[in-house]
Amino acid sequence: MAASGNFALWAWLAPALSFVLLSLIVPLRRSGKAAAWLSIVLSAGALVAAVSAWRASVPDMARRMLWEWIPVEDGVLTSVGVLADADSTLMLILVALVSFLVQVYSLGYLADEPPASLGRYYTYQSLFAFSMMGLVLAPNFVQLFICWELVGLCSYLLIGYWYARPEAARAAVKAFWVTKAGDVGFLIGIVMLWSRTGTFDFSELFEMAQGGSDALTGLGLVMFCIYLGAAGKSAQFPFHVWLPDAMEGPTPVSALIHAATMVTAGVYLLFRTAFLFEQAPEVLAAVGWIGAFTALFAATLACVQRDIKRVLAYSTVSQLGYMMAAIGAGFASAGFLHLLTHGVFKALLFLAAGAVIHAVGTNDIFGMGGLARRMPQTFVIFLVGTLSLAGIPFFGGFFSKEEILGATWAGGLTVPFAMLVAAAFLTAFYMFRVVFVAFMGAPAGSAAHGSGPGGHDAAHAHDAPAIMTVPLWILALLAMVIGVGFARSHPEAEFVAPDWLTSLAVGAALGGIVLSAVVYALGWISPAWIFRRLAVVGDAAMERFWLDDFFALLYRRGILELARIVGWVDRYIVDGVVNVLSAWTLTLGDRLRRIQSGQAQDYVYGIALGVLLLMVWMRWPR
Amino acid sequence: MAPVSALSLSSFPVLSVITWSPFVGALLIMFLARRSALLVRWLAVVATAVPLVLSIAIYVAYDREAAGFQFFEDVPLVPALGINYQLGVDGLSLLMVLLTSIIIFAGAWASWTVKVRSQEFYALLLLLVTGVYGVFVSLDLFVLFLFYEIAVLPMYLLIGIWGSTGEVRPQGVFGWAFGRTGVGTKEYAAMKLTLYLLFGSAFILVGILALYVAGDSSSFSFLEMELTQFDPKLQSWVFLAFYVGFGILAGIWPLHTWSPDGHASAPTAVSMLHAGVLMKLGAYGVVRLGMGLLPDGTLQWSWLVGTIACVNIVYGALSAMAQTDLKYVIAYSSVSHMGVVMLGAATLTEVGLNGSVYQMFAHGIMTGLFFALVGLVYEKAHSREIFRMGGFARSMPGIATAFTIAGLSSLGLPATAGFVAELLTFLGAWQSSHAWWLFPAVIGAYLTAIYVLRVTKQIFWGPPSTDPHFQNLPDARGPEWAALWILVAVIVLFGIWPSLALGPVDTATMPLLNRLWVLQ
Amino acid sequence: MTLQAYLTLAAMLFCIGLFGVLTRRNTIGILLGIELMLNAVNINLVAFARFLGDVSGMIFTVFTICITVAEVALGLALVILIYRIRRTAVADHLDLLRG
Amino acid sequence: MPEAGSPLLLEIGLGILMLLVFFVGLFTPGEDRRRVGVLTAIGLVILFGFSWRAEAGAELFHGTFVQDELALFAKRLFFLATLIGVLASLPLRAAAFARRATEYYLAILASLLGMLVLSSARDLVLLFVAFELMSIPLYYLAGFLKREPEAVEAALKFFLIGTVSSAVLAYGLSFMYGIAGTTDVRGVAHALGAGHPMLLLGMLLALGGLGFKIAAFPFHMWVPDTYEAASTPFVAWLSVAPKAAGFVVIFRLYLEGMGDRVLYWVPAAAALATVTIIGGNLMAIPQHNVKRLLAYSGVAHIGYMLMGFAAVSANGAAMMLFYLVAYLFGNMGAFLVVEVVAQSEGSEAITAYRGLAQRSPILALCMLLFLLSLGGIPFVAGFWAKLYVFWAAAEQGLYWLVLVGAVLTVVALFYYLLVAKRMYIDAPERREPVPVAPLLAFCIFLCVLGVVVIGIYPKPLVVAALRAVGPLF
Amino acid sequence: MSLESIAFWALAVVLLASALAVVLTRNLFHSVLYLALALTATAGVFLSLDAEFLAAIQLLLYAGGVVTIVVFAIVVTERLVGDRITQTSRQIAAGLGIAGALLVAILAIFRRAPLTVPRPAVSGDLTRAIGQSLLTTYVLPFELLGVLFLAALVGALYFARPDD
Repeated sequence: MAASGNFALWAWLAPALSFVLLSLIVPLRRSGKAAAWLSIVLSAGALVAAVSAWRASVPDMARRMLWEWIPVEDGVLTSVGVLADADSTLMLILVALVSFLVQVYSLGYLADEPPASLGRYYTYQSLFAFSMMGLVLAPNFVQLFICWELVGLCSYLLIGYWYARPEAARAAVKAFWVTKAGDVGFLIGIVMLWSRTGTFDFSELFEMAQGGSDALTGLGLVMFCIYLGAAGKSAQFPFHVWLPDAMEGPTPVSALIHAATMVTAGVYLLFRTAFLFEQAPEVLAAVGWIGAFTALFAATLACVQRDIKRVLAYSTVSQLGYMMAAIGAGFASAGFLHLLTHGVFKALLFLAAGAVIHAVGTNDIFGMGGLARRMPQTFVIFLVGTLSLAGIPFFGGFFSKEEILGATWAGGLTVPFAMLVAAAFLTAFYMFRVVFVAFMGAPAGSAAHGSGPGGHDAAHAHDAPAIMTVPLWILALLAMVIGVGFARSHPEAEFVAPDWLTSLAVGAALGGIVLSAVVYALGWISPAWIFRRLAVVGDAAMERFWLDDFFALLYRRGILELARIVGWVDRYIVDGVVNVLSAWTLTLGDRLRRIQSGQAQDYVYGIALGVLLLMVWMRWPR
Repeated sequence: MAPVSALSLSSFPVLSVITWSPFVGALLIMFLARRSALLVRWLAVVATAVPLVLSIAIYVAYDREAAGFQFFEDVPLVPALGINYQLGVDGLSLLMVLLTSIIIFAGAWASWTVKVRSQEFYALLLLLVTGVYGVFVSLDLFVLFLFYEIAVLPMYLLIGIWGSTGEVRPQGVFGWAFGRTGVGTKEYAAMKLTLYLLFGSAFILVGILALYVAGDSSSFSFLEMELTQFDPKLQSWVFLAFYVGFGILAGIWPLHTWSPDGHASAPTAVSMLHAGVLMKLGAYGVVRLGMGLLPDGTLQWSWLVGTIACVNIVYGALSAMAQTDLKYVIAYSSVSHMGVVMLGAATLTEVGLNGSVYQMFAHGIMTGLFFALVGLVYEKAHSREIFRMGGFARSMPGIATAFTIAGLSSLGLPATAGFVAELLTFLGAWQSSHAWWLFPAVIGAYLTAIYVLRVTKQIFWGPPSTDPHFQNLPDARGPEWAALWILVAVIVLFGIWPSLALGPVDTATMPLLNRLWVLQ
Repeated sequence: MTLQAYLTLAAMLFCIGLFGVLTRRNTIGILLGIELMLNAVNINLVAFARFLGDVSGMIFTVFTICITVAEVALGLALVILIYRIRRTAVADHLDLLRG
Repeated sequence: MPEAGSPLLLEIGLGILMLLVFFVGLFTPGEDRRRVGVLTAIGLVILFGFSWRAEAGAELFHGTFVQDELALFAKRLFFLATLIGVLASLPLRAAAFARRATEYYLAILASLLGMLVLSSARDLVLLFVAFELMSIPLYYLAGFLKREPEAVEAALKFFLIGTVSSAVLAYGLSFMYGIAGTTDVRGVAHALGAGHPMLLLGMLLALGGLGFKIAAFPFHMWVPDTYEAASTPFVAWLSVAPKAAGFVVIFRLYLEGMGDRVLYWVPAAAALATVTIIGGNLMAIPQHNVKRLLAYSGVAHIGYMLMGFAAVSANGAAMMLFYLVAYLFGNMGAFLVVEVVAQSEGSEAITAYRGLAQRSPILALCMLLFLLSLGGIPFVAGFWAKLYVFWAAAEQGLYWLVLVGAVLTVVALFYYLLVAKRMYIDAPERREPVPVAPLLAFCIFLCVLGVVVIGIYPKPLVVAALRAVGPLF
Repeated sequence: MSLESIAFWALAVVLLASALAVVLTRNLFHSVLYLALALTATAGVFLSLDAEFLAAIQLLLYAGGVVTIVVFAIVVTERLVGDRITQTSRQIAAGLGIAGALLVAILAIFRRAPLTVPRPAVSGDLTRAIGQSLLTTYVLPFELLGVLFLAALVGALYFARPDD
């Protein structure tokens, strides 16, 4: 078990090594391919180390390794290190696995990038892997926050990877600003928590919680601030606006960062610190409600997207809502479970979508069509992902989603439960919408504009090269394995789910599939007709419920305007006063100079007045 | 090895050598290097490298167990008045000396391309540096004041001769006054900066004299004054005098307006040095003289210091956001960050004060890097208009990367020195008796994120500008890299290894705070 | 007569002289005013000396008188010079230097 | 009087020198009598040397003439200033200085004699006579260039104001004599104990009269005009020596032997100092002519010295003396540079200094040093001077005065820096260096030496000043 | 009303009147003559103070010397200018204000501290006493006075000489 920590440490340091090498050895970075392979090899190593760390770990037994980081007079303010236990190592595996596969996949996906920027890409990738693992293994709030910010940075850098494209550059800063806004709350929360408990360390806090220390009573405000951070990262309503835009980054990045790992950091944080949130039930309830709402809300948005990546992005938001809802219901492990499974099949979906885009050269599903025949492998893989996302039995997502539904029901959050069911229905609907539109039916004419690399079109698209398909297959199999595995042996849950739950969940999913089949495959009902029925929601959804516009307004009219005013005040009032004073001094000198009239007798006046005033002045004091 | 090298160092006057070697360099440059520009530069590099090496050496050799002032030197100067040439460093000044040596060493490289009258330029620059070192190491208030004046004056010529005239500002409410004083020109900036700071030094002088007259031991020595208990009323107004006097140099609101104009007009190395080190000199003065000598005064006025610091943070960030001239953005960001420094000091908590000191260091390096980069960009693109430039990351990736790192440090991103400083300051703020200080501080950090990334996106990581004369600009080259990478390395190093600095600093701040806490 | 009376007389004379200095346009006129002021001084001195029964005041007077004469001589020379150069001795006109 | 020989040595020697000058000038054929100047210079050097031999403590004529430390300090200062002034006058161009050298140097020496006696006069009569002897030659030295209307006009103004103020002084002295019942200054000091209003009136009037001589604010108005018009070396001398003499008189009349009655003068002195500092500095700002600028700044400096007077303490007086010396070097040096530039550029406007630093850097550096010294910047004499008077005032508890002084130093630096800007920042119109007459160069060098040496090692001068004011308290 | 008080009043009236005339008449010659009168009256005042010697000096040096020089100067200048010099006044109000204020201030001080010194009897020969102390106590100022005259005369000559 001691090994567990060391393995975890190695896993953590492997990408760090590759990052340092790539960033310091400039020619290596600029060489492109070599850099890529270095990074890939090291992340493979990380994967191995992670797995062995998991195998070495035993439940309910944490292994800590700490190094002093910020000293204070009496001891240590905070330290850095590794906290390896069953959960963190499991998450570690997910991170290592996905990032490894994505790195391999990217080699094919970004084949025709200039070597220098390819090197930049892999440098960022390694940095991300390093920071994400650090986050996962963080033994205390400070390290968690550090890595938290670093993964945010990586997401910023990778979204803006194609910075020459205005949308990409804009999306990058948008992502950073929105998540950072949440982090403001997070930081405040940490500070408050520290000044209450005097520690950042999870274990110590856990012991406090066990011991029922009164330092932890009435944590409501603190925990809510911390939750804000999680909400920002995990794109909870209303912070979700950045995630869809983040799709401007290369698709592998979206798969890794904006589907599988980083966005789930918020969930992971809540899962990690659940013992603290339990001290503040009201906050937990809020988490649950917001999560459920986000799930439903995002699902509706996903139904109207034409961009395949945006569909997936909204579905990610919605799934994150699921996890949050479970945690809010008080059953964090359920959320964590869904986190893992979702990580797998959402990465799968994104990468598959990437393959499609790579082949077709467009993101618009209506610009595709009939790809099933031309890209059979991709079709199968995508289908696997879709089914597990929809929550069909024997597929990855089924069990974890049902767990969540059960958790919310058992947690007594009835309304959120209803929302989640509805969301499940919609999920199945929009995912199969994609399947039917993009893969079935007749190929659309050659796509207008390609936003992905390569300018091919749907007509002669073909499966991606092996370097891209192999990772896809691995993930697909994994999704199946998880599904089947859970079907064979449930890990016993901490709550009793009502027996009608399974049928309800499956029913909702099937309903969604049927409906989308009716609409898009068979064409019995035209989408337009549905829209006319749901005009209000439809238009609003088309406009993303005006949320983005609202934030843009806040930024332009609010912050920038305020800044303009302050700038004006500084320039013309604060500085103006200074200039006025100096100008007055100059003018005063000029005026005073006038008394030097040049006429002798006026000078005599000076003398006489001087004597007179002197006399007057001297008689005053007494 | 520490004690050993401490012995070997204490044998010769290391602090004097650090302080005066730039001065000697200046003399050599003036007299030896008549017309060989290259010789001038190399002399400057050597004259700045010697203090760098030595300051690193004493940094290592400083005995943290013993703490207190070390490498002590004491030569009577005017015994009649109790004026002694008394030098010594504790953890606080140690860090500041290190900062100064790093910045000026980088500055010497960064101003490699100064062509006009480079001889006088480097001579004045080095003279200035001597003054800065002197302030940090001198323990005799009087000598400290002498060095302070030296550190201020050459600025006038440096800006006046080698500065760049920014855009002359349009008419405003006080337009006539702007016309009268010639706002915007480099002469104006130079005069404004110099006079503003000398105005501040007037207050400092009065304060020092007051302490000297009031102190029973007729001596200017800091150590002796530290032992005297001054009358609280005296302390109250003397502290204000110090706060205003040094605070002007530290850019406290609303006495900060010299800094944007000055820093924007100054040549690169001078901006680096001034924003990077001299502003810290102000903060250092407040902490060392104000808090160190006047505990009562500190307790009476910390609320004011902290509140104004909060104003600084938010106000500075917002004004920075409003600027369109790159150098003004950086200058205002300094105003904002100095707010963090003052805030940390005002919290009167261990973490807060450490954070303040750390921020002095972090901001020094970071803003130095910023100004170096702005100088480079200006030299390549001949523009400081943010919204005319764009997409430079393609043509000058190195500069872009360095700028991004500096920006991240300034918005307090972890793994850069800025984060540690801000985290500590925030912790201190919430612990202090005015917990609400935390919120403006954090909000300020967020605003920083907004304007820094906005600028970075616009200039570097964005769509390339269509302006023809921004085509195929060169990246930094040769000596310029030296400046950049030294500073970047320091930022990251101190970002991931804070105890490197916090160890010694803590030995300096704790005694100071203990004296305060006794009174609380 | 009391000392007070003499002093008052002197004071009046002094102020009259001052008035002349302040108001006369012609330089020579100003000189005359100055003469009056110095006379007042002399009266003061003599009166004090007399009432103190002390001789040094008288001697002081001797000196002041002599010095006055010297000053007048120099002053008039200057006036003549001014006339020669500027063709006027009106004090108001002599303001090449000002500010 | 043989027994009186030693204390009067300097005065007698000066008298002899005057006779020599007079006759040599009389019997020098031709139009060029410069040799007289050389003779004067040599004589002054010798006397200066003797002034270091003279020992303090002697009294003559029933104590009306004292040779104490203060007197000696002042006399050395006078000799030094006069020496520099004379040396600097030698290379003067105008024909008058060649042909009328006798008058010129004779007048300077006469005035110097007045100062010497004044510095050790302890009797009202002697004081007044010496005062007049000092002043009268100045009047026509000011108008020495009698062909230039400005010069003559300046002389006339100087003369009129001077006589009026000496009348005021005499009037004041008459009251002092009348109430004290004696012309002995110590008697006056003693009589002040009774605090008779008429005596106070007299002393205030006298202060007014002296205010003219030292050019305190309302009485200063002759200064700029005279400085602008008169020949520069003479102005350099005029700006220092007579003022020093005036301050010595102030010491004698208002501080010596007053005991704690000196406190009575604090409000008056503080008020004078304040208005002088403010007025002088503000009026200097808009000047375009360097000599006028220096004139006004000189007024401001008098204000700073008055701060020392306002401190009415041994320290205050000593620091005032220190300030005088620092001011001597700084101010004379600046004026000499002005002379150099005027000789080459033919202009005394500030604009004539454009790019001086690139034309002849050494000269520019000297000017910069002088200006900084006047501005009170560390490591040149002026800094210590200002600091010490501030310190003395602070001891007296006049913190507000110190603050006013310190803040207005900033204003002063503003206009000094404007000159510096011309020299260092602006581009020169012509490239060739400014020619410097060797004698002027030597004098400037002397001044730089003084400024820098005092700036770096002020201690001996401080000690000397403190010793000089010893007998006063 | 004793004789000497009558004399004093008469002298005072004459003195002040002539002084006013000096500063007020338009004709320069007249004002010079009035000055002569005022000086003579001053000499009278000296007499009334038993200072014969000073009275003599006053008459000789002042009423004689000064007035002569002034008249001479006026003549010269008028020849230079070529016409008569008129003598006007400026800013009379201001001058009156200042001078009056000063007078008021001085007299106020007089009132606050009246001097009631008895007039002692004349002791010995004042003239001799003056002469003696001039050559003993006050010998130094006496010598300086010589130098002063020399200097003043040199200056006067230098200015007055028309050549060069």
